[in-house]
Amino acid sequence: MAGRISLAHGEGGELTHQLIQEVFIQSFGHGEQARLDAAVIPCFSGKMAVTTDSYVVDPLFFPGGNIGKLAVTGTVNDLAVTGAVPKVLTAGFMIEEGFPVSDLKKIVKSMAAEAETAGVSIIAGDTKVVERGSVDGIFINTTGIGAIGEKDLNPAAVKKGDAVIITGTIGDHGIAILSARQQLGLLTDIKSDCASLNTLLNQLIQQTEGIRVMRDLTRGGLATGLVELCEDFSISIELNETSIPVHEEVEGACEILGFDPLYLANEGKAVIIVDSKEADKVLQLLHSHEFGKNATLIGLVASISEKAGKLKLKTPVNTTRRLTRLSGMLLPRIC
Amino acid sequence: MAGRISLAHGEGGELTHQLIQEVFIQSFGHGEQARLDAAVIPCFSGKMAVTTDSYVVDPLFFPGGNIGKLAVTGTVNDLAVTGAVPKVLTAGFMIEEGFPVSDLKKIVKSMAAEAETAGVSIIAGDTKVVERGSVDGIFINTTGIGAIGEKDLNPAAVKKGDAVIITGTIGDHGIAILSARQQLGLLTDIKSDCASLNTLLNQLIQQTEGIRVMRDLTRGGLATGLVELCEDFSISIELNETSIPVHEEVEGACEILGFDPLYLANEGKAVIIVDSKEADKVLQLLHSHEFGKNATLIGLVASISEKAGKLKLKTPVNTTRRLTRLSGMLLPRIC
Amino acid sequence: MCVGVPAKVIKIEGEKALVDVMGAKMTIGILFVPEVTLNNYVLIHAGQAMVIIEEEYANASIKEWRELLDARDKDFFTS
Amino acid sequence: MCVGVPAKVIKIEGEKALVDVMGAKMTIGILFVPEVTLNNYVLIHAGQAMVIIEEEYANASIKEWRELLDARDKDFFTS
Amino acid sequence: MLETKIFSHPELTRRLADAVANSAETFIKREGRMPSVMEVCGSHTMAFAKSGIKTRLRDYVRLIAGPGCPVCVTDQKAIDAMICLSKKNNVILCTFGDMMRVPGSDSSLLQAKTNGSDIRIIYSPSDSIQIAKDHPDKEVIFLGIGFETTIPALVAAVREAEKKDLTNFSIWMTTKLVAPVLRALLQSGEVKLDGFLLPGHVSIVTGKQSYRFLNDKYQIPGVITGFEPVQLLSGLLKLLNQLHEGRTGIINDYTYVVKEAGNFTAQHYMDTYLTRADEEWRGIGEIRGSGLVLKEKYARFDAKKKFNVLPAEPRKTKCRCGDIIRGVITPEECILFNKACTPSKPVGPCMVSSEGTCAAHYHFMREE
Amino acid sequence: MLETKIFSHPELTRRLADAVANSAETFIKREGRMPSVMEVCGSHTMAFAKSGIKTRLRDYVRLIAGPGCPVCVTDQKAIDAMICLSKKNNVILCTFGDMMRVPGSDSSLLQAKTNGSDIRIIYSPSDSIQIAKDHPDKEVIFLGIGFETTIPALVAAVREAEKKDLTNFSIWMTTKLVAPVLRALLQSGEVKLDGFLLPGHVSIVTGKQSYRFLNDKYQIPGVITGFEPVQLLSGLLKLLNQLHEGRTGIINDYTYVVKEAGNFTAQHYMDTYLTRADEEWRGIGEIRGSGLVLKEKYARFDAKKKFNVLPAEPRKTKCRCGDIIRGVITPEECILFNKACTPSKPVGPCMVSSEGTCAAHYHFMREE
Ligand code: SF4
Ligand code: SF4
Ligand SMILES: [Mg+2]
Ligand SMILES: [Mg+2]
Ligand SMILES: [Mg+2]
Ligand SMILES: [Mg+2]
Ligand SMILES: [Mg+2]
Ligand SMILES: [Mg+2]
Ligand SMILES: [Mg+2]
Ligand SMILES: [Mg+2]
Ligand SMILES: [Mg+2]
Ligand SMILES: [Mg+2]
Repeated sequence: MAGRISLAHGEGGELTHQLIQEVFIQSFGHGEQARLDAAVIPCFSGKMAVTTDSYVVDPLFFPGGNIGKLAVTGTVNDLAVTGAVPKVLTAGFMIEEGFPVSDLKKIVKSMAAEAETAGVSIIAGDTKVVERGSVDGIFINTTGIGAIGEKDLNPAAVKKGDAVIITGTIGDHGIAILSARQQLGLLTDIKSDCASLNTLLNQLIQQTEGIRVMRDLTRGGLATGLVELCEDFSISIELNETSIPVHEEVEGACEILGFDPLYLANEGKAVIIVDSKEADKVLQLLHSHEFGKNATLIGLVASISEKAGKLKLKTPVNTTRRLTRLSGMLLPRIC
Repeated sequence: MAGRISLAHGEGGELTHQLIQEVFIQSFGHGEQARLDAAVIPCFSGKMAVTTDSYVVDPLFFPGGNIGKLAVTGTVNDLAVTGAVPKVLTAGFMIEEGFPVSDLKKIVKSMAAEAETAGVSIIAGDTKVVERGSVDGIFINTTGIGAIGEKDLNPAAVKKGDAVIITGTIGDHGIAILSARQQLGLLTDIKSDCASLNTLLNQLIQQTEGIRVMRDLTRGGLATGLVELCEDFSISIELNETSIPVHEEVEGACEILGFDPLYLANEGKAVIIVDSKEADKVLQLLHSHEFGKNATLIGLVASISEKAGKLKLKTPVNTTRRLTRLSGMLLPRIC
Repeated sequence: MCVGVPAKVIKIEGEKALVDVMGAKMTIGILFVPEVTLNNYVLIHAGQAMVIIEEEYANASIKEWRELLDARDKDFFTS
Repeated sequence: MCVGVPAKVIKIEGEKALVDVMGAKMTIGILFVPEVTLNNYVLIHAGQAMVIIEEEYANASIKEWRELLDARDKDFFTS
Repeated sequence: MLETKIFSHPELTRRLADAVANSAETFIKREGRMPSVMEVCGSHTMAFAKSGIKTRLRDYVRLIAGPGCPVCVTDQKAIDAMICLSKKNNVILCTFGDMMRVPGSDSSLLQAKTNGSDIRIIYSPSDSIQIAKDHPDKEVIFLGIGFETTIPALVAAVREAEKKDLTNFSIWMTTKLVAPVLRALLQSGEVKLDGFLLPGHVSIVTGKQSYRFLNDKYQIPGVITGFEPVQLLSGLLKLLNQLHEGRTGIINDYTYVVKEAGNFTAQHYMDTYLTRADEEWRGIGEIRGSGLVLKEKYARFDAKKKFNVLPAEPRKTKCRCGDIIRGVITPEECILFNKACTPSKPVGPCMVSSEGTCAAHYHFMREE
Repeated sequence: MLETKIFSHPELTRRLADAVANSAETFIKREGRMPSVMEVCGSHTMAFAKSGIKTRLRDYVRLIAGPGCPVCVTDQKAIDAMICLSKKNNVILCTFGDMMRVPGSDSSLLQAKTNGSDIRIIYSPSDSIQIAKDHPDKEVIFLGIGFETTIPALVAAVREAEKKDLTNFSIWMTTKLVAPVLRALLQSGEVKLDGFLLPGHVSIVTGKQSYRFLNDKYQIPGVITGFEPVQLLSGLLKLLNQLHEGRTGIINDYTYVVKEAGNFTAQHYMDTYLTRADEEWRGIGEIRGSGLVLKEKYARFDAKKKFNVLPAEPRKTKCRCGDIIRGVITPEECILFNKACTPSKPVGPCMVSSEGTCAAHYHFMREE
């Protein structure tokens, strides 16, 4: 194969065929499915969960992962927090003319490896190649389908006093990306937390009672994720600022740049709302797993209301302040 | 809402929320589903078909449609030709900073309208906004899931003498896009054929017997689509050059630019391989439908083999020549 | 592309003309056919009209072939 | 950002230095603290070191607060 | 390692907050009103809000956000000028991230970027020098805002441009000085302030001596302090003690970085490159000698001289930030409050920053 | 409307093909071999293949693809030079689409574009004039290939650049002329050709008279014909008739566009702007006076003079296209065939075009 992706790879002809055969089918092993316009799989029973996300990260390769791994973990996690067992993924690639084939292969291999780790199959794909300058390197869309079993989440049962648990430190992905970008001059050893949480979360659902709802944290960080959750399910949450786990180096980076870790991106963390009686058991299960070893109880459900709920942060002086969504972009500040 | 999409619309914060609420949820009506990380729907019974495609068309608006309509029809058609009844779609938007909100609304409305026409629901979405220059306007990925019923296609039954039918004229989309691009100076009144064929094709499956396999034609045109089909199912097809329906104006444009209509893109055409005994009935059903009124018998299955099949074209002098995939890009030529 | 399909001149503006080929239109240069007039047919190559088709000759040729085709029984080019 | 977290100087090169804040590192300017030496702590603002922290004073302040915190029973600032 | 974590220790913070509340109660009993304290610095304002201390002391100390947020007090005209310049094809505009959403007369830099301007957010002014080197075919303009803390970093960038002989870098200076604005506030009429929390980082540059006039001329006490919760509260406590004791001196409670005479080197560089100028303050108006601009000698780096932009005078508004900052009125008394002036379309600096006094009132009003 | 559809009428085509086969059989019976006919023009080659006539007549007429595909005969050096120029940051290279995948010494324009060069595919050379106007800061270079059909369009572009006083447009002329290459082929030794199908569109420009030397000097007959199936077959039929009758004249079977003296206006413009030069032909070598380049007077539009590029001499190869074209050998007799030379890495022009004689043999070999 050529060293770089050319427009001819995207025109649906000979080179497209070759690219699909040599790069995608070889890694994803979906040759049988690729013969058809759509992959055909048996239906699950009960309910299914469906989610889609596009991945546009810069840089494409960063400590702890790359866009390909991210494209699997992100979508797997969206399924997992919905209570589903992720089953299949589709992958849509939008590639810039001139993109190195070796990079594409690395990315695709990471996807295949992460899919294997997460126990999902990539059953359908699509590749578009666009003119130089029409896309920045590569974008990937993944869409995931999962099966929801007998034992499901139960958002309706959420009640005052329920525990809010985070599966680990926040902001690692955001700072890893920022330092990898080498734009602001920041240097850290932080790795992106990018990971598929489905095994961990599916296990929680199976082995505990009283999990109300879960959410994976991505863009917008813990604060934005929880604000959405509060609004979506009309609950108010009070976080305890001092309990929120933040890696020291992430804290240092935030100090330098004027960022708030509450708004930094994560790619392998989820918040879990669970009956307070089960909180210890949930924490214990989390702690026994690599991706949950820093899990912490960070707050409580403060109230249930008819209207949109609010997110509040309890400060060290025992007052609360309201947290809102990230308003605008996360920018380095001087004041 | 602001007049243009800014980076802040893509950071997962307040403006993202607003954009999703005011543009997507309003058009797609999936507010209930959007509360969750993944949409949850009941499983179908039997088998399901899953397909994904990204849409990167330039220009975004063209005679006969726009990227939004295309993103629905393309994925719906991939499901339909697999014999599935398209049920749900996901939509992933990648938008360039500065993109006009009014254009986005137009595109999203077209998607919603076409989804309604095709009888599918858009149940999950995602929006990314990237720096100016990191994407050309807007890219859309759609992933579709369809249900395969009792009455299915039967590729295994394909046999020598089976009829090859095309649902209408070829190359309309390719020429419509090319003239809309206003780059080569070509002016035509050709409209893109972009259409959801699911109603038509599902009806064929229900009302006739002996449909072996179908394929929608997109990039690479009739030739590339049929070459793929021949290879995928180890059949050889002989097309009758003079039978292939081409709009006069498309032919004229090809003459001017040195294009071969066999390789021009289509977005609302499918080829159908059917038992020759049923060919007339299929044609009759097609002719009674708007999207099939120019349907034509264009060839026959010439042989079945173990190895990859070949596509051949019967010329007016009764010889045949082999057709291969589009090799490289479709370019205007001087010789 | 060296094709023989005639393009009909439907508009002339200075050294440019709009031509029609089976409904598809294109603006081309007419620098090399200064005597061209509306409704003339031209052959185009790389965006330039290269020649004005002599319609009598063309029609004569067309007629000849048409007749040959219609006279199915007659031997082909026995001469 | 006007924060008070000290940055430790771990490398000096001309008018630039590499500093460490809880493990995170950054190259900053030291134009305004020409007397800076390795292992000094500085406060940074907009990419420049603005001052070298006087460690005795800082430690004295830290010690004072630490003692106050540890002497839980004593009344706070009764003076 | 400097164990500075103690400065944000939760229990210590709580106990100190109690102590401040106690001390303020004594004041309230004595005076029949809460003590009014202005934190001059925008970062102090942010720290009070984020740490929860502001809420904790709500009924004990009236904390007034002063004019010390450089972003908030930047005149609309500067932003209008930047937007105008950024529309030129060959201009790359560099700015601190904070400035992106500050509204000018009818747009913001973020909107300009959305509409196609090449605007880059940098962390350090020196980053813009690198951008100028990387794009010799472009004019790189830096929007130079800031108080005395930031001004040296601007000078450092100009000096780099000078050393590298750059001809495509310039800076649009619109800097602000603390002493002149405090003087103007105090000068302009009845001030309802009992004391100042003075900006720790500005003081690093200017030194404790720069506040002498507060005591000498206006007999208002002040405490220079840092930004961590314990430091904020310690400063308040010391200020209240002064009030109790009737003293009006300037206390330096940030001794490990603030010296009597400040940072000589930084002052030297500022003197070398800059000269005093009258500056326009958003919502306050022009204050004589309240800013620093490039000396004539460095005109080649002065964007105002290099480019001809004359943004229209922004409409005169009825903004009363000046009065709010002096403690004379509350936001609700401004007729624009929550009408023409909201956080998404702020008129004065008190509404620009999310923690400005007007913005804080606005949010408080709609919450709980 | 001109009813030109008759020229591709299926039944007429079939019956004419039968007639040609019959006529050729007579030849075969008489001579004990198939008649060898060279279609000089690349478009004729394509038309024979696409229409199926080539296959239909496989056992009756040996059709040899001549050197008339301007893309195929373009020297590697021209492509190498273009790639080299296109790597410059300020260059936009314009080309006909056909040239994109033609390999130079080690790369193609498509690869150069993939690697970052700004290469635009245009339909008409005049399009590159518009690009030059739209990008005054860029150097727009047009890769000017072509035979007499295309050369006038190149001249038209230069004339436009002249009229618009463009200083950023130039053309890299590497044009080819039909008569000199035919002369060289015939001159170089034993030619195994019975006659020529002469290029209809070149003839529009040059006129029937330009082939007089075929008859006068080499006594080989030729027929000028068009590109539709009926025209191709009619041309063959008339050529065979000449062979039967032992005549060696040039027949104009495309009278409605080809005249005795060609297009005077086009010739005039070519004479004004261009002058004869020696040209290098891929796989054939240099042929004296076989191309046209810009006159010294128009040196400012001459990319070869404006830019200093000296691509290395491509390795001398053992390509035998010259012999293949003359009918002396078949592709299988070339030692590079299907070894160093394949369609994806062609050495000579006969392998570049998918319908070149070598490429056709290559594909035939692996099919059926
Ligand atoms: S409400 Fe607005 S206009 Fe009124 S004082 Fe505050 S900032 Fe100024
Ligand atoms: S096989 Fe290749 S090298 Fe040999 S004659 Fe043909 S084109 Fe030339
Ligand atoms: Mg398809
Ligand atoms: Mg999702
Ligand atoms: Mg997600
Ligand atoms: Mg696809
Ligand atoms: Mg890029
Ligand atoms: Mg999620
Ligand atoms: Mg598909
Ligand atoms: Mg498709
Ligand atoms: Mg998403
Ligand atoms: Mg663009």
